[in-house]
Amino acid sequence: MITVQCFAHLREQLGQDQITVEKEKLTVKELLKELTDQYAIQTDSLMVAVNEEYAEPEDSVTKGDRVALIPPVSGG
Amino acid sequence: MITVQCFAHLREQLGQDQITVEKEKLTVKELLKELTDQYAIQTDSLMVAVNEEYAEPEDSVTKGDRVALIPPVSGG
Amino acid sequence: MYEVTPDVISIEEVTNKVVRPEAGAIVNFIGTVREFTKGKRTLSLTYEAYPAMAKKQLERIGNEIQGKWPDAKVAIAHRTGKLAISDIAVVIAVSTPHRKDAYEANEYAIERIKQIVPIWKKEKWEDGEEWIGDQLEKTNYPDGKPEEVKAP
Amino acid sequence: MYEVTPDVISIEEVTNKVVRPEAGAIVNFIGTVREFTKGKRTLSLTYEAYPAMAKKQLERIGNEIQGKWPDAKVAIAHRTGKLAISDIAVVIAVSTPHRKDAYEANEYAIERIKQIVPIWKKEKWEDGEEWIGDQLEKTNYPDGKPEEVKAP
Repeated sequence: MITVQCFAHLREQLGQDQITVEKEKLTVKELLKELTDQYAIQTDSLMVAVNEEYAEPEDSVTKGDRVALIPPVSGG
Repeated sequence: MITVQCFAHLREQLGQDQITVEKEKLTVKELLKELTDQYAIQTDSLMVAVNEEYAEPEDSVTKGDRVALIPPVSGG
Repeated sequence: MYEVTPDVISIEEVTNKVVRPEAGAIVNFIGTVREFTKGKRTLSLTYEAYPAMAKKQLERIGNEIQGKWPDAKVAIAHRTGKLAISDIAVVIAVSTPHRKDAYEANEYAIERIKQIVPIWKKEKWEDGEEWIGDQLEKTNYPDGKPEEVKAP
Repeated sequence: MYEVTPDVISIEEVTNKVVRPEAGAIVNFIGTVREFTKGKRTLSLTYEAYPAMAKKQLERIGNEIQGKWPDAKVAIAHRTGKLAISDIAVVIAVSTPHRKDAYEANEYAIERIKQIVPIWKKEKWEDGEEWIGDQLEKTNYPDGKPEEVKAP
């Protein structure tokens, strides 16, 4: 199982600050597809962070990684 | 008599923080000439302030004005 | 040198981190909560962060600056939680031997913060509240998600 | 808003003068005493001012900024007397609704201070001391007067 942290509007929309995918290993791209199917969220403008770094679509995500969905940021 | 304030290297060179010219009224240009003659100071790079504003060579200086010699500044 | 904190930020404290004998110039950027944006009145802002990653991304910005302005020293603090009008959201301090670099590096830091640091703000107005959606502060998410999102 | 003072300058105090609901950005410039300039070690600096005129010229700079950046609010404090390494000589705070203007107006202020404000610094090194002679910090007066001066 992979746990994915959610923030800001996504957290509010989902009503929870983390969601899960029943996989051991997959690519970022596959992860986003899974999340879209499972949680009906729109992922086009989301970045994925793996272990606190931005990840590319072909990067792999493994159980135990710290994974998060990063909406467009608005700090500063 | 017109009193002229001096600062920085000029003050140290003259050994005093003000000097005087025995005139009632003259132009800035004439004032500088007087000071050169009387105090052996070199005035080429000096500005003259009259009542705390930079003055032009043809501006007039009258007894009672607050007059100062302003070397190139180096604050900041 | 890099902090994401729910506590009030002290300008002096962040600035003191970059004071050093080699520096003659320090430039601070202080982001405060503005009351009016395009005529609309803001009541308060709430900043939410992904703290561990936000700190890491601030460090990355520091490293980028070190690469571009090797003589610069940088400290950044970003606040989270609910802020009132004029409260300080972010302080960036950059010291350099000469001032030009301090201005440039500082401006670079705030631009990059708005691009890559995972912190989000929710604006509260008299008639509602919204998460602000992009780093250029141009897009709102009226229904909680980016406008430009299409079904995948 | 404009101060020439022998007392220690508080960054917070100068900054607080420009905090206001319309502002989202504050940029500070803080000039500190640098230890090394072109390899030469400075022990201390002494700033001398013509205080009444210096204050007036700082106000003039504020007015110039108001003309160029109408939304800017400016506060400036410049210290006088003897300063040690890393002591603060000058603090300029500029607040604006948007940050670009704050950086620009702030940089304009320090440039103008170095041009028109009657404040002079004397640098003390291990092997002597000199009044610094022009606003670009390029000319010393080795014998107490500008090099370029000719007999009138």
